[in-house]
Amino acid sequence: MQAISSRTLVDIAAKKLASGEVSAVLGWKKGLFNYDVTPAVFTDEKDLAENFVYTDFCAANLSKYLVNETKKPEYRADNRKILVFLKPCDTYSFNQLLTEHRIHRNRVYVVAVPCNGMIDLTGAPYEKCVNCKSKKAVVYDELVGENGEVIDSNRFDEVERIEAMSAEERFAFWQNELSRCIRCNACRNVCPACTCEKCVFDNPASGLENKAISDSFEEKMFHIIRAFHVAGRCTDCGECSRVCPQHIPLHLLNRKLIKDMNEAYGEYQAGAVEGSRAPLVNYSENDIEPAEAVGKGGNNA
Amino acid sequence: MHNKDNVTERVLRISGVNARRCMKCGKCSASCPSYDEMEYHPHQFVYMVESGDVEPLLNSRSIYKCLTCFACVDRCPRGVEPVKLVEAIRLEVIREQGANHLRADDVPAKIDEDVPQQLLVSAFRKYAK
Amino acid sequence: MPRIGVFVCWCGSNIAGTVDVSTVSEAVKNEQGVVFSTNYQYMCSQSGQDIIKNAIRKHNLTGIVVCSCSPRMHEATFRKTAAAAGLNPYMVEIANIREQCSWVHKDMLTGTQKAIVLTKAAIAKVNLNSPLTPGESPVTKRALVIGGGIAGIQTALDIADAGFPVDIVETKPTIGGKMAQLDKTFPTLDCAACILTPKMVDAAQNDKIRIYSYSEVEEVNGFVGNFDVKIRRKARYVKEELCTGCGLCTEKCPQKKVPNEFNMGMDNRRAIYIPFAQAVPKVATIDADYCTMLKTGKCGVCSKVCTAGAIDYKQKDEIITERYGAIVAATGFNPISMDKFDEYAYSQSKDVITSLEFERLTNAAGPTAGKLLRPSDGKHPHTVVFVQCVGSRCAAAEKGKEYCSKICCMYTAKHAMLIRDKYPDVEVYVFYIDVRTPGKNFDEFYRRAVEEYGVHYIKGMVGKVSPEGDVLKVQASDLIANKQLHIDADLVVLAAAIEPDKSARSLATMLTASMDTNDFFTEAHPKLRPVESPTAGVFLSGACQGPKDIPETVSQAGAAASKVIGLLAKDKLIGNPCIAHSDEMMCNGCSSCERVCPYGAITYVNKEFRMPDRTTLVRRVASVNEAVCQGCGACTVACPSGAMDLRGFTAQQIMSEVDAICK
Amino acid sequence: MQVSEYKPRIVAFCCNWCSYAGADLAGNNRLNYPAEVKIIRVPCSCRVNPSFVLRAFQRGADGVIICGCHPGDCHYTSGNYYTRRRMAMLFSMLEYLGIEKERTRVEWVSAAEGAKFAATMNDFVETVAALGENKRLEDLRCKR
Repeated sequence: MQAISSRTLVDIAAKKLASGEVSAVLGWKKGLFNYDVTPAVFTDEKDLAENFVYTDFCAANLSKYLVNETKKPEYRADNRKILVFLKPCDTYSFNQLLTEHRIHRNRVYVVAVPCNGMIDLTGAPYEKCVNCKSKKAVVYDELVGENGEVIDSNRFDEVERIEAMSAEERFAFWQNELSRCIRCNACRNVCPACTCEKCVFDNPASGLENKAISDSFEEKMFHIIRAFHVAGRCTDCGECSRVCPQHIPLHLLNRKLIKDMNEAYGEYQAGAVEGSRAPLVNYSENDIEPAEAVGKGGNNA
Repeated sequence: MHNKDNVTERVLRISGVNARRCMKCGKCSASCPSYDEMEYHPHQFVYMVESGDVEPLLNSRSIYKCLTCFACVDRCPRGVEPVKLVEAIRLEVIREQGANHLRADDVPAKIDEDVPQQLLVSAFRKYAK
Repeated sequence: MPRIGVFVCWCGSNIAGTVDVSTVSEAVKNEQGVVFSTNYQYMCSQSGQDIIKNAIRKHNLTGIVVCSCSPRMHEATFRKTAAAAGLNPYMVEIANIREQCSWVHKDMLTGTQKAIVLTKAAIAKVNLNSPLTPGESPVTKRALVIGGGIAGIQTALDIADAGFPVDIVETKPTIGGKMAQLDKTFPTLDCAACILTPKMVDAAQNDKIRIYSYSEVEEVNGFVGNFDVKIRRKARYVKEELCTGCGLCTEKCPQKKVPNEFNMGMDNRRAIYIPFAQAVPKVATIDADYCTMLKTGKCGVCSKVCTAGAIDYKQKDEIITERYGAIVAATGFNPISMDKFDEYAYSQSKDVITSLEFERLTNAAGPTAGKLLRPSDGKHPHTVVFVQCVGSRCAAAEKGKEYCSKICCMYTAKHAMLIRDKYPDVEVYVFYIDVRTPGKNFDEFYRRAVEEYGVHYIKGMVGKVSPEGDVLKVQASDLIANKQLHIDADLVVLAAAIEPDKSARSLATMLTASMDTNDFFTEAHPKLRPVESPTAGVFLSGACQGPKDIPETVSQAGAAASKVIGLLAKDKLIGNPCIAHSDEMMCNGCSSCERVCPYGAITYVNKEFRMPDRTTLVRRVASVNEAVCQGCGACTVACPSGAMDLRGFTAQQIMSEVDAICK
Repeated sequence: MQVSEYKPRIVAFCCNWCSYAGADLAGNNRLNYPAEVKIIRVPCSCRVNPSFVLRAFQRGADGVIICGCHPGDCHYTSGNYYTRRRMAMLFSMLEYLGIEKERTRVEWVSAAEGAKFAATMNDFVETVAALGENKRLEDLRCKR
């Protein structure tokens, strides 16, 4: 159960809408059943009162939607704002997008909402909530309730377990997982780090695009390249795994990179500080050599 | 007898010395405290091993005059480590098949009351083939 | 449609010996885009180039592949050939089938197969090449010379002589460098000061030359033709424009116990000092580390005696910024520290000295007024031992230097000769490993030391020097006599290896110029471009590039100057067109590229885009400064969207090469 | 059936200033290394996108090696520092996926190190040849 009720949030948003301070509200909208909650933009108070919800099914990270929402003419024309509700982990994504200049900060009114963890339709908590990394909202204009703390989570345990496997076991593990991929692109489409104007996988000029042949480069390398593209930018929000229809633990790829970067180049949490410099666009003169970095964790050390 | 080529190769292998690094400056011999005791001097060890002329060294008392003080190693500007060649040649002599450096008959004359029994045993193990 | 010509070079038998060239030219005939393919003995020859030009014209070629030696060798040649035939020079690709094929593989079949693959990769790439036009940038017609030794002075004089303004930045209070400290110069034995000081005066009086003495380069930005340099003019607490150099202050200063670095610390100077009589500029400088006034606020003697009112205890470091078209590094050398050579007892006895100390000892302006006296007791020495190669040719990096310091053989012969000339009673021994005296009149000079002056040259090294009483026991080997020698010496002179000045490394970083492992500046080409750094617009003069004597230094200084003049004579520079380019439509404006760019070539602009709904969207996008970008490509990988690409090495081009190789 | 001697396919990315020149020097000195090594010239090792490495593997390469100037000696000052981080992360990721880590390598070869270039290539080809064909990356998305 969430500590904050839908009502509380509706009241906040409605007031802002009524005063004209914001022209729209980005939130969660209820569906036919209690579990099919979808992200939605509300522009009138009635719609907001009737359809806005904040329940245990509001796992969706709304920060990415701001990239396109704030580009819309109504926000461009004058300095009108959109109000967005962000859970603590979502604020990291928002901050990262600010770092990358993807959102105009002055067009957004951020309301940070505490979160007690979200569940899927079977009632099971999402992995990203089980291994929640932070209850602390890192950026907001308004905070509902009390701000929490960064959590000393066990999110790297599973990565360590895989690292400890033999190469054969690791390969078998990933082959089993990745062979289920149907290339639906859900992971990419939901990822708040994947906001490129044009994705390399959709761009014939990139040399990576190749849709027709299933045995193509893109197919095999998609997840590796994607993990690499978001390396240092991924806040570990866990949306990729949450939306994967094939239940592939995609977060384990991103987390491996986060873990490696933390170990090799010092702790870095993308999105924790706006404007911070990610490890892969930085260097130190005495970094470890690639050969030393490989297989540092696990039984190959 | 020693096979001429093999012995050079073995000396180089045992010592781990690359004699070709020597630039013949003579600083090893200049540093050697046993120089005047030696028939062949440190720089000659390096030169002779490099040119495969190890035989005279094997038969020279010079190898026992070296104090293994490592002055040559310390001073050599090229990192040649001449003393390791001296030591390798000593080992080569010790390991020589069929060469008895210590015969039972010789022992009584050499015995000193203070010499421990164990030393004699190990001397036989080492020097008698 | 691309129309590609392939030209396979035999390079005589260099390529044809291991690669069946006709098989190669035949095998690629049906590759995509190829309309012409041939082979010839020497493609780089005039007739070879004619074949290329004719084929370009006859077959309307849009791109060519030359299968030849390394592109580092002849890419420029073939680009010019293409341009002469009206083809954009960047439509040329080289398949390196010599250095990376015929020369490293022995077997004909292997070599031929690999050559075919390399050619196919080049064809695949050239299919995707697009014509490139280099950008232009202006040239600031002023040069900067860093270092005011003989190298820097000569370079500056030659540049100024051609009519271009030039600034010298020297970290010491005077120009002159090491040469000013020397006594006589080999092989002619003319006095160093007599030939150097006129040049110093020339530099000071030349209206094209500005001397920033007691100054250091703080920061370098920009690129060839337009370097913005920050120079720190260190506070000397003396107003340069007022000081007449009368030297009264340097006589009256009560702080007398300052080691005199000009005399290698063998005597003392005052806290306010002029390094030597012929210093340029002849201006006093206060040594802040020793000045009582600056340390405690009590003294002020120099200020009181200065009739010109030049003393200014409140002077502060001043930073000036200047723009230069070219920069010459002339930072020179220093003898290495003798700390690691305990066997020579340098730190135990004052009578074990380095050769540079010996120079001061024999110099009429030195601490002993030119008399050869032992530093310890001022007595006349009877036996002097010179030790060569102290730290030179030394494989142990923590002790010495692996290279030959080059100048020691000659100056030691000079020292030995000078002693024997003035003091025939002194026995002089020189212990050497090899005597290396190539150079005009050099070997004759060394032979004179032996034959006319009776210097004892002994092939062998000194192993140990032990001070005992007032003698130095020298234990050495004589390799030719096969003897160990024991000499009682009064003075031992060590020919210390030389190393680049410590400031060179940080300067190289500022200039983005490369260095070798010994911290000598690297040449753009060791033989063909010996006075240029690989970094455009940076030139090398003197011992900062490698050990060298005065004649060599002066020649190199002149050569560097002529390269600078060649650059400054240009009004515009033609850039490298193989640089980064951002596709605005795809750019996210995320700043990743900006963060990795080593040159600060990327900025962001707000760009208006027409949207499908006819509204205008302003988006932040990257923009590459074409004059600043050097084309490394770091940004292309940092860019998540693939908006940033590198002309001449596009992602598609490289991938096409990968594909061709892996096929 | 007689199996012919297996020859691995090796793609070597060499930076123009150091390693490509080092490879040229190996040629000048006639230092042999296997013909399986094919060099692609890039201005700087930092031009090598991880996707190029993956592309090579996908197109059938058995090993990919990236050579650049020694850290600190980059012609562009800092390019190879980025290479070092990027490739460290990429290689670690590939190893995590169960791809043999010996198939990837970064080596710093200066323009003066022709001998090192040849020795590196000899060693790398031998290492990759011992691993055999690169099957795993090929099979990563296929069901067993």
